[in-house]
Amino acid sequence: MSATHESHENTHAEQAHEEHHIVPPTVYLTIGSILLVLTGVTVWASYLELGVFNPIIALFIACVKATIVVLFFMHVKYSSRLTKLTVGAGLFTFMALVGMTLSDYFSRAWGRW
Amino acid sequence: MSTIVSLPDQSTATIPKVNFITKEHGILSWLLTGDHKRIAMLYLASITFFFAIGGALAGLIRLELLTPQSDLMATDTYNKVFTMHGVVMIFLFLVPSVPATLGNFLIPLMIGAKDLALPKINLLSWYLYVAGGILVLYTMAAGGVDTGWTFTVPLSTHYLNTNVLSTGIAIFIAGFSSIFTGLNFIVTIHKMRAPGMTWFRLPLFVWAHYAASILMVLGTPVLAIALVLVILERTMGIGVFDPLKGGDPILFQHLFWFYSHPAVYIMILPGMGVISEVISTFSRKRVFGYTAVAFSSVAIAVFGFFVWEHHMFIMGVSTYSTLVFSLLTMLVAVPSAIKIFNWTFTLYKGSITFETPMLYAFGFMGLFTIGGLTGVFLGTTGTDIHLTETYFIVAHFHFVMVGGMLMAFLSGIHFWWPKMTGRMYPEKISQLAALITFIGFNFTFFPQFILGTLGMPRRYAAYPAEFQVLNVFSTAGATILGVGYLLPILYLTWSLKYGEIAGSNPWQATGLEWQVQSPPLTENFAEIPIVDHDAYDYEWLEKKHEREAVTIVG
Amino acid sequence: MDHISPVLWHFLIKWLTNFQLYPPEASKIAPQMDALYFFMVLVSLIGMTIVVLLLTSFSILYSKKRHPVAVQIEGSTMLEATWTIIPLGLFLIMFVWGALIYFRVYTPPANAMNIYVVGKQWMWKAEHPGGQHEINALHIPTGRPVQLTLISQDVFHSFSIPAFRVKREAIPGRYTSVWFEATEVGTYHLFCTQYCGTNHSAMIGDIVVLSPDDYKKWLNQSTNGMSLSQNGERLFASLSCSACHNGRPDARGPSLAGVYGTKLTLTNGQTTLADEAYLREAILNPSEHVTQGFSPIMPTYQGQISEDGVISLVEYIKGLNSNDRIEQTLNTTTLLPDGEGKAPSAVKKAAAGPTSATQGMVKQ
Amino acid sequence: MSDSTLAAHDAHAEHEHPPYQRHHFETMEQQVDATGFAMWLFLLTEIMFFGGLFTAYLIYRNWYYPAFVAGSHQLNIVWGTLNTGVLISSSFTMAMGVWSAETRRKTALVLWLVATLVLGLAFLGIKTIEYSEKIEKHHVPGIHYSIKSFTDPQSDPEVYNLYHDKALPLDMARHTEMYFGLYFAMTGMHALHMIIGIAILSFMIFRARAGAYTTGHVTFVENFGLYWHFVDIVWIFLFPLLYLISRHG
Ligand code: HEA
Ligand code: HEA
Ligand code: HEC
Ligand code: CUA
Ligand SMILES: [Cu+2]
Repeated sequence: MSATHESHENTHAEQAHEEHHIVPPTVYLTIGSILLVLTGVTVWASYLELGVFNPIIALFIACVKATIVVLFFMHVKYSSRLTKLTVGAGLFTFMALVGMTLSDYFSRAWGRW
Repeated sequence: MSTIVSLPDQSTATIPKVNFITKEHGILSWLLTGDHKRIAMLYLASITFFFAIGGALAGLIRLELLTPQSDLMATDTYNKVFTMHGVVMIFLFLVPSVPATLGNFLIPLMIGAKDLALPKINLLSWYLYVAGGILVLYTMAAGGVDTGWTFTVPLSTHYLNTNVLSTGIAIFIAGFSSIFTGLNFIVTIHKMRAPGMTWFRLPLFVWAHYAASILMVLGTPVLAIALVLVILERTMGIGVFDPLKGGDPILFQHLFWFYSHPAVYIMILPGMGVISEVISTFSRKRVFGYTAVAFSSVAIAVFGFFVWEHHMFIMGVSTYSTLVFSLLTMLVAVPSAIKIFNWTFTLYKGSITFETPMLYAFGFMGLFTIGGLTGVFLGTTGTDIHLTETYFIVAHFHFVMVGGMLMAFLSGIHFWWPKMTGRMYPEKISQLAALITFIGFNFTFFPQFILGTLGMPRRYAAYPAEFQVLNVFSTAGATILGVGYLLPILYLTWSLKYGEIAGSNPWQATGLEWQVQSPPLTENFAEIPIVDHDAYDYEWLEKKHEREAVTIVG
Repeated sequence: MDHISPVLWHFLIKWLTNFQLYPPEASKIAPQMDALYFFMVLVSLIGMTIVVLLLTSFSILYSKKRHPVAVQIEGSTMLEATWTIIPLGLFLIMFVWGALIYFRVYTPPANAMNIYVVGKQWMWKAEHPGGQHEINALHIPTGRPVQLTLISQDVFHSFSIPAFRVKREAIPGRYTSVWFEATEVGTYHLFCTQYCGTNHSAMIGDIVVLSPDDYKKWLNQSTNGMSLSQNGERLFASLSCSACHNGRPDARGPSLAGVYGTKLTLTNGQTTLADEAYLREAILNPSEHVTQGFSPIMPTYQGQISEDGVISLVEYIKGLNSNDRIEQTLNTTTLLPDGEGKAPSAVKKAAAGPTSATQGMVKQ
Repeated sequence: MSDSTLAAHDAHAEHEHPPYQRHHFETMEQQVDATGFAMWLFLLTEIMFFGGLFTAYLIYRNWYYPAFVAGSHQLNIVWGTLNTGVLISSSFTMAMGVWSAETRRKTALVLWLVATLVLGLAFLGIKTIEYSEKIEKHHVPGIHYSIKSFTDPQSDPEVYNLYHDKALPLDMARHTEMYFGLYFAMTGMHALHMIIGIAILSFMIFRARAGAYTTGHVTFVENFGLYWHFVDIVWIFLFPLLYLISRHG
């Protein structure tokens, strides 16, 4: 928390634009290509017979894709701690919603085994 | 103490010529304003309007319940009345009450900023609120809706032919108003603090709003999607909540309460912020255990996300997950206890005066404690079986919402009235109003605990005759309570013109907002202050006055 | 105004003389729950008293008149820890105690007699195993655990008996259950406590607790000749369940004799207990849990049997311990004039797979 | 009335403020920070908004797996993959747009934004094709919903020849309506976000041609980029969840 405060005080020092990181197009191009390739991979993987691993792999690839979009296209890699924290908070609450709701559904059958 | 003497006191103070109210004229200058203080005033007027409507509906509820039969109105009508009462009171009154008025007005002032970070979004949020409000009014005019404020599916999706859609859309829109308010607060608190205003120098009011804002931003969208699904279910029949198509109606409960439990903390946290300020100011003492109070707000916000299932204990959810949620409910109750005791000990060795805001704050402490402790009765799985869906719950949430938040709101309104308008409210009559409210409140809602324990179900237009006596008590109390609420509306309006002139700091409070003129300038501070002291630093205030006294004398 | 005088009357005569703070304790669980309740009331009173005492004494001691200059105090970790840990401890006691009661209320003992309750807008229909039907009333004996298996035909309802301290929601599409053992003879309130539409407040009734002897008498008086399982048997034949579930070696479906209460292994490897809820699901959504060794050929009966019909079937299957009678009925198929749903044709249709979309979709 | 002890501090008060700096911010940096942060918070609300849908999806997929598989076979994988490609490319062009704004290349900015717009429209176009297929086949939940493709797969030769699905039992076949309910709710909400995005994008192109974002003040482009990428991320999850449930024969 205090770190955010410091960065705030910095704003009053004359060092604008210093922190603003311009991501070069090559990075975008690489990421874009990786994303396209991963799209292909995930389609391909869905044709394999992998049992329970099918959805796991699909979601894993989706998570990888989402992560690199967030990190590079959305510049989180180069952003302040606060932004990272914000993204984390969002994920956390999202997981709370999904996880705790599912916990009800999964344990409903308990005791009926 | 003596320093106060040399201040421009109330008798000599004048209302500054230039302030945010006189800066511009004409209706448009209000409707298109970006000034957080003006928007706060717009909010204040509109929520008061909806409170009057909600209150009138409450009056109808109580009148109907005077007798066991449903004789004043048809059961249908009764159902619509309590639904509209709940919807209006929660979404159009209590959720925006403290944050959108006092929070809007004060947060920039308290942290030393010229405005909220996003003034246009702030205005947009008011317009969304108004749009939602108009839709609710339309709903009422079009015949109302009788789902209960909880929109239980499949009743709301498949069995009612009342205006579920327009209400759903209204709440969806009002929800976004609340999201934007919360978002604005978070950004402002993070990014707009004056130099030297560190996190742990923030007034607890700001901390409380920060916590509430987190809940608004992360919780409300889930309500939005739940409503969207209800709307889709009604219009298209997509089946997610329809047991006949294999959907699970309990899923709706999960989504709804994922918002609506945090929402109850949206409704109480800002009030707790008010209480911290008021208690500190009128006992002239820093809040006991500042960090504990600050962190307990955040703890309530965080844990508040993990307890929603306690509204569903008997609905056929997994018995095992009820254990987890019940346990977490117990945990979330503790930070509230911490706050209550910390406030109590703020009085210890203070120098206490009993102006109206303080009286309301005392009311809050007593009533919220009762309401909160009865919440624990409901959070305990065993007793919840007996008490749920009875008047015990009705009593519980009116104790926390009306006895808690509404008291806090009134406390805050009186406390900052001089700052907002530049004029004092009349002290004696307002003390009387506070007393009437307290008495009326207990008369109204305490009997409902007994009714609930006896088993009287909520949302009943007609009830077995043996419950009548307590209901008569309750209705009688509501009449007193109504007077208690009518009074402030009257004398505060009166004081706009005839109230004593307040001066910048009538309470000798420490917050930054009190160090500027009342009403403040449009840009709040002529120069952005540098903060070099903690919140509630009365010694700093005293020194400041000494210095000022010197300048004035010399 | 004319309503006010009866109020006064109530007030003077009834209320003041027998003022009640809690409903009668008429079930075994009631005193247990009340014990917890009073414990919590006590803790709350003490907590409240502490808070109020502190508030008033501080207000008096440190009012500005007596104590003109405030002493600034930071806080006190010791004190704060105290008022964190003590309430937490108390709350945890309540949690554990409450959870014990909760599990007791929702875990019926094995020997409980089962009564089915169907809720619908706006009435309660109770169905006793012996075939006695009651609307907005429930007769039960003292001294015997009674399990209610609840379901709703439309929206959420909630079956509440304050005097027993039990309550359970009846939800559409799924059985829920609750149990109690009445201890006091008498008539008690039955409420629907979950808001269910216009006449929610009229969805009330009487719980009549009888002594075991009276209960027997009542049962005999109100029987309509056919018990639930007899009705179930009739349906079982007329819906052609027996075509597949007959215990023959070449039967297409598993034998249902003795299936109730056993653990079944499903094709997806999970095991599940064949309780009432499972039996219901098996009839309405058979392909969701296919028993190991069988293919999902059983047609769904969703939309063809009412909840009462399902209840009869479930009750029948519960009591089924041999396939002899089924085999008999196979030879003399149409036993009774008309069942619910024209069975054989329904089966044929379903097996062929209906081609029109809305067919068989029940839509209220 | 303002306070004398609260000394004036701002050494830069006299600085020329750029015209796009709003009056209540002390510095440009603060303004950029604040608006960017606000955008992120808004995206949080979006996460939670879609969170509700994902929860519903996970539950019902678990309950009615065969129905979901059969339902997903009705989706056209070629269109789906193509659309994913289109959307990812649009994310790329958007990122390039942000870069052009940051490096003050006006023409490039306009071009990249137009490219993004075109790709966005292409996405919606393909979605429209897919939707109309569903409408034709009576796969839109509601009164006209038909389970024929699932109880009698041969009646739907295109899909049947690809996957050779067995007929679903009636009760499971009915649950495909749930699949399509979620399909339309999720992709519909996503498409709605696309439409809003495209509207804003058009406005931005208009302004970009006037040189609005190549003055060094790129906040708006940047924040819009965040939104656009977020919508992309949602699709990145929707695609495998809805299209790729089980494709193997
Ligand atoms: C402002 C709103 C607000 C607040 C703050 C709360 C606070 C709490 N609520 Fe309440 N609640 C509602 C509004 C609120 N509630 C509403 C509107 C409903 C009904 C919705 C509907 O169905 O229509 C509801 C319903 C409700 C239920 C569901 C009942 C049911 O449907 O069966 C439950 C169950 O757990 C519950 C619990 C709690 C708890 C544990 C707290 C806790 O946060 C309280 C914590 C506070 C304290 C514990 C008091 C302070 C403690 C002390 C001073 C310590 C005392 C000392 C000792 C113990 C030694 N509430
Ligand atoms: C902020 C929230 C809030 C507030 C302030 C109130 C305030 C009051 N409420 Fe309400 N109430 C709810 C939220 C609130 N309520 C909710 C959420 C429900 C559940 C709904 C549901 O089940 O779906 C509920 C339900 C509810 C019930 C249960 C209905 C039932 O279950 O059958 C009852 C019954 O007594 C009741 C009574 C009252 C009373 C007497 C007041 C009093 O405090 C009101 C006092 C105020 C006035 C009397 C108005 C003051 C006068 C003026 C402002 C002057 C202007 C007026 C005119 C010109 C007419 N409320
Ligand atoms: C076309 C044949 C067929 C008909 C007709 C049929 N069933 Fe079944 N039933 C099966 C098969 C096969 C199974 C095992 C696979 C499964 O669980 O779906 C089964 C399973 C069950 C089960 C679950 C028991 C277990 O061991 O899994 C119950 C209960 C049941 N059926 C009841 C009925 C009832 C009641 C009817 C009539 C209303 C009926 N069935 C009609 C074929 C049939
Ligand atoms: Cu049934 Cu209320
Ligand atoms: Cu709650």
